[in-house]
Amino acid sequence: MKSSVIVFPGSNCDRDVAVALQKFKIENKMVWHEETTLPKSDIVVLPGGFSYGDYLRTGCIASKSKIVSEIIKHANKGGLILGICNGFQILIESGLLPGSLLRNKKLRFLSKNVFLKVVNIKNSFCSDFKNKDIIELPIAHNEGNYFASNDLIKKLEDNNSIAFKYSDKDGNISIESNPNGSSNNIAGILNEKKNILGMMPHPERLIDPILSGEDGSMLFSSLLKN
Amino acid sequence: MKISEKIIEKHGITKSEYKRIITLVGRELNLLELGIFSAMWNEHCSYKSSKKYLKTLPTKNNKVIQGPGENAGVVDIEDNDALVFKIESHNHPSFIEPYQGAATGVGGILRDIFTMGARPIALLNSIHFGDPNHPKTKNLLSGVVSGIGGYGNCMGIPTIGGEVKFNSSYNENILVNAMAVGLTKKNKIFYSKANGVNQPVIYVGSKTGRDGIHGASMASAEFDDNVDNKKPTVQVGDPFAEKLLLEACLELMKDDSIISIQDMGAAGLTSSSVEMASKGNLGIEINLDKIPCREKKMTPYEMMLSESQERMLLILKSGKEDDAKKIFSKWGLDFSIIGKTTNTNHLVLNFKNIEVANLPLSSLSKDAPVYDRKWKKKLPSKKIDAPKNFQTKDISECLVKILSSPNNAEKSWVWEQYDSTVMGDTIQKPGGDSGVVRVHGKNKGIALTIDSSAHYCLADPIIGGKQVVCETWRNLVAVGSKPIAITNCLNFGNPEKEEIMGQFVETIDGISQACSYLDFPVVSGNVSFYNETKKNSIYPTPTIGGVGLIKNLNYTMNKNLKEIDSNILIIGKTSGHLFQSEFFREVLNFKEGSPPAVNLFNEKNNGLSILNLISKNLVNSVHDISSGGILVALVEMCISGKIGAKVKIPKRDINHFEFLFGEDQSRYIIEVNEKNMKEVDKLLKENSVYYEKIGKTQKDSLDIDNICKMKLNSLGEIINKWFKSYYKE
Amino acid sequence: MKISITITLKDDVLDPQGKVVNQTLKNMGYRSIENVRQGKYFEINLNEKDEKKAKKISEEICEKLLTNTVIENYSISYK
Amino acid sequence: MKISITITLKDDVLDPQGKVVNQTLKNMGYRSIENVRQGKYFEINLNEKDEKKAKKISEEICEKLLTNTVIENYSISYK
Ligand SMILES: Nc1ncnc2c1ncn2[C@@H]1O[C@H](COP(=O)(O)OP(=O)(O)O)[C@@H](O)[C@H]1O
Ligand SMILES: [Mg+2]
Repeated sequence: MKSSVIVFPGSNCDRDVAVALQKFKIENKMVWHEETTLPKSDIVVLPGGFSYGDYLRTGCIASKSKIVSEIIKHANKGGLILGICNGFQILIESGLLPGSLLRNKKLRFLSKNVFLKVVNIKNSFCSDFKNKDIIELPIAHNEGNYFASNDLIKKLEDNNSIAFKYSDKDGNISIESNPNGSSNNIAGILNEKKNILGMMPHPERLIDPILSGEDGSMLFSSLLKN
Repeated sequence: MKISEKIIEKHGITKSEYKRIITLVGRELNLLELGIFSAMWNEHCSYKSSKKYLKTLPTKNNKVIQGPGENAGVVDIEDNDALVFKIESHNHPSFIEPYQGAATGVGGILRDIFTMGARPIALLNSIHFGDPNHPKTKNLLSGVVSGIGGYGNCMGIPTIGGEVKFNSSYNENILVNAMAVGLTKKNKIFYSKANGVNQPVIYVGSKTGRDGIHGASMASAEFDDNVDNKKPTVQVGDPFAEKLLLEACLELMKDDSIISIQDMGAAGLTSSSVEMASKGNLGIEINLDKIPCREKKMTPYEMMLSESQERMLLILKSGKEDDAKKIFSKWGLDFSIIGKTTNTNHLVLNFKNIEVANLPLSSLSKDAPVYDRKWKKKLPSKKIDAPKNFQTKDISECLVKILSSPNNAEKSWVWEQYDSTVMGDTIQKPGGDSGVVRVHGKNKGIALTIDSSAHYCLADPIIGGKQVVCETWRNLVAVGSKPIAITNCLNFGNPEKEEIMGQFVETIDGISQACSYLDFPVVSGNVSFYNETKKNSIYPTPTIGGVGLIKNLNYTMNKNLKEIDSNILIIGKTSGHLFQSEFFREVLNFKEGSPPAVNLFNEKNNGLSILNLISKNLVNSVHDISSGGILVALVEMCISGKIGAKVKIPKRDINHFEFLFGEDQSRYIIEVNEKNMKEVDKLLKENSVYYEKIGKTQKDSLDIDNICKMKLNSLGEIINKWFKSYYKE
Repeated sequence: MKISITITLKDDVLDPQGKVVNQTLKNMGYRSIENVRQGKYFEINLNEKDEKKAKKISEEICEKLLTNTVIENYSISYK
Repeated sequence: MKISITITLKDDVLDPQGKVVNQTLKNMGYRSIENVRQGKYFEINLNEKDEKKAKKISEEICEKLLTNTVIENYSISYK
């Protein structure tokens, strides 16, 4: 399996996710945002960080990069795309995923471990969560408050496009278990065809028992099943 | 233009200093030259009040690769790896504009690390604020915290530790000390000393604007009521630009085209160019027309004194300019050849084809004044009686009072605003005794902590100085790391006052004694004087940042209790010292008396014994005992491990309060499984370590000899309460 | 030519920043404040004398970059 | 009463956001753009008919909360 991690000025989780991909024997290339061709890849990863300093709107300026039109072509051909944190924000700004990501409810950056309920396991990213559907992953963001109109929310729910929701350790989904105020506790969504996943939590940061957990591993191992 | 006395005074230069300048230069100065002198000769750059005493600190051992004097200190952590670290203060700017002041403080310390060729791998901070009820405190605290987070998070460097303290002495002078740590190879360290004549001098990074002109002199002046007038000098940070600068510099450093490199920090272009040239015993010539400027019509004075952020000065091997330029353009940064090294030993500045300054470099650096300021010894406090009748108090109530005070509350409100897990190597996040990060790709780790104990230092600077070094050492030991070295930030009032200078001199004495005994050298640091407003000085606040090495991460330790029915041991002797304790201060509001004494032999012996137990896998958890004494330490272990404890207070000649809240030094709490007790007992006895078994772990609740019974859930809520109610969340 | 652009959130879009500012002002005792919405503001110097062209550019950059038209509106004024 | 407040950075203060927006617009081919400065914008509904009082409140909240007077200026307009 082959992957490309796109590096934007200000990306800072590019190395972390490359390490995770390599750990799962996925052959990875780093691709600079000014490239005009994408190396042959099964999955394209947009990493976390602060592309362009998060200036203007998070993910906005990165979404104007040259490489993005190639990524859209890749998506249209059914190729996989994973956007983590800032990567999710870029997917939203480039129109590959619907909705928007606003400032956290308390207007503070939030870095902590949260529990997630895996809502949809029938996709290329989440199949290995079938044995464990409540997981713990770190979040670290300032703009992760997913907002969508009621119509859109309904559409996401109906199409089974919600991948993760913030929950407590027993899987209860409530205001108390929602760290950032996102609509319906949404932490990650898929597109209609389910080949694009955008998520705020960082699976690549928990792939090693020594880092107090490896719930992120299942996402990468799921990819290998494709 | 003849320079008037008033202008000289405005530049913070005394009459006698100006006379000395005239002798050194051999003529009157122009305004630009005066500005340059004022930047180089002020306290911040020249260390004129502190130099004499800083020299007495122990700075060497077989692990130290680079001690004080460079952008940061460097120590050997084996396998050709080297650790680069330093601490820096940004106190005054943060008081004027908390977000930008704190943010640019983090930016500045990061540049110190990556100029030396190291990729930053961790950040820490020590922040001190005034009384929470003081009208400025709330905004200062939230502004500083989001500024620190704003910069570090954007750079993608985890913040893994720190401390937050409150005390009315910081009402008008908050402290913001930031520490950064980086990793490089022993054979890939870059220094600031220039070398070779006619080599190109290069400016890289962001453009120069009118930011912070006279920032360095501001940092060395007492505040008066006119703070508002000083406002325009605030610098604004651009962490995005710094991230690009970091990547560009590290890319350029892969080959050997850099002769020397120095960040433009306080006093910007002036101090960086002067330092590089004078360290190399060379001259330097700069053409100011080549400086990338952000604003129109900038004058030479503004260019030389601007403190615009995210800039670096390099000396390249000639011929390497084009390759280097390619790298910086790729990252969208300015790159300009602004001059060359010369053999004249002079700083020469040209602007529009006119020589606008020409100064002998020695007059700016090695001939800068050094003062032997008068100082007064702190007399030991006279025998003071302890407050009476406290023994009728209810232990649980006292505990609740301590845990819900701002100084002892859990600081998660703060550290959750810092990304602590980016880079994927964080083994221990904030909340433990030390943060721990893995050396990328290896199974070894670095432990990091930052500590201060200002009220101990106020009561007795020598003991306080010793104590804070020992606390740092203890925090490193508690996570299973072998302490290596420290960096220090010395925050004090006005050194021209004998009493303040005395605090400084004696604190350094204490630090030196402890560092020498523990073989725990000082490799870098910073001094911040004049933390004083309207005659009110801050408490003497030395902040110590320590680093330790964990050779095998399988043996790292934390403070979370692990299992029910294991033994709880107190390592070290409890004699019940309550003066200067949190109990006296928070519960009885009693602030007199001397701090607990420090016995360096016990400190070292207990610490090394703990490391031995950890390395043999004989303990479940370890926590050092510091402010709040045994009871607070135990509560912290219970909460983080979600396991309770049942304790019996040993029958001895001290009362319950002394036993539970005393702050005697050199102590730890450890959790030992019954099956290991024999071996632990044997090893501790062999090393003559005093210990007491005080009880066992149990489910869900804390029970102290039937005098204090509490559920863990409610303890957790109490310790978390303060920040939430302060910010009405 | 100087143009200024204000960008505001559409009415039905949640505004966490405005909400917090509103609450804070209320806590500070400003009872008469009913609602706060936060937006962005840009001041742009355009080297373009032809008003029509300036207008075209301004609108384009609003549509293409400055505004997220899904959730935001913009208005432009020329000086 | 509706008031709108624009907050801009003082002249010599670095504007990292404006800088990046400016650069991006140039990269997108807008050569005539010389300079971009980004600021904030607030729209506030005030339940206050007395213009004088409204003015006083607006100025107060600008000074006390909305503006970082160290680096920013504000201007208020009433509708
Ligand atoms: N400003 C801060 N930034 C990050 N972590 C912090 C900060 N303040 C406190 N912490 C964390 O809170 C924990 C307790 O702090 P403190 O009581 O000072 O510890 P200790 O007594 O062990 O030095 C530590 O893990 C520390 O890293
Ligand atoms: Mg500790």
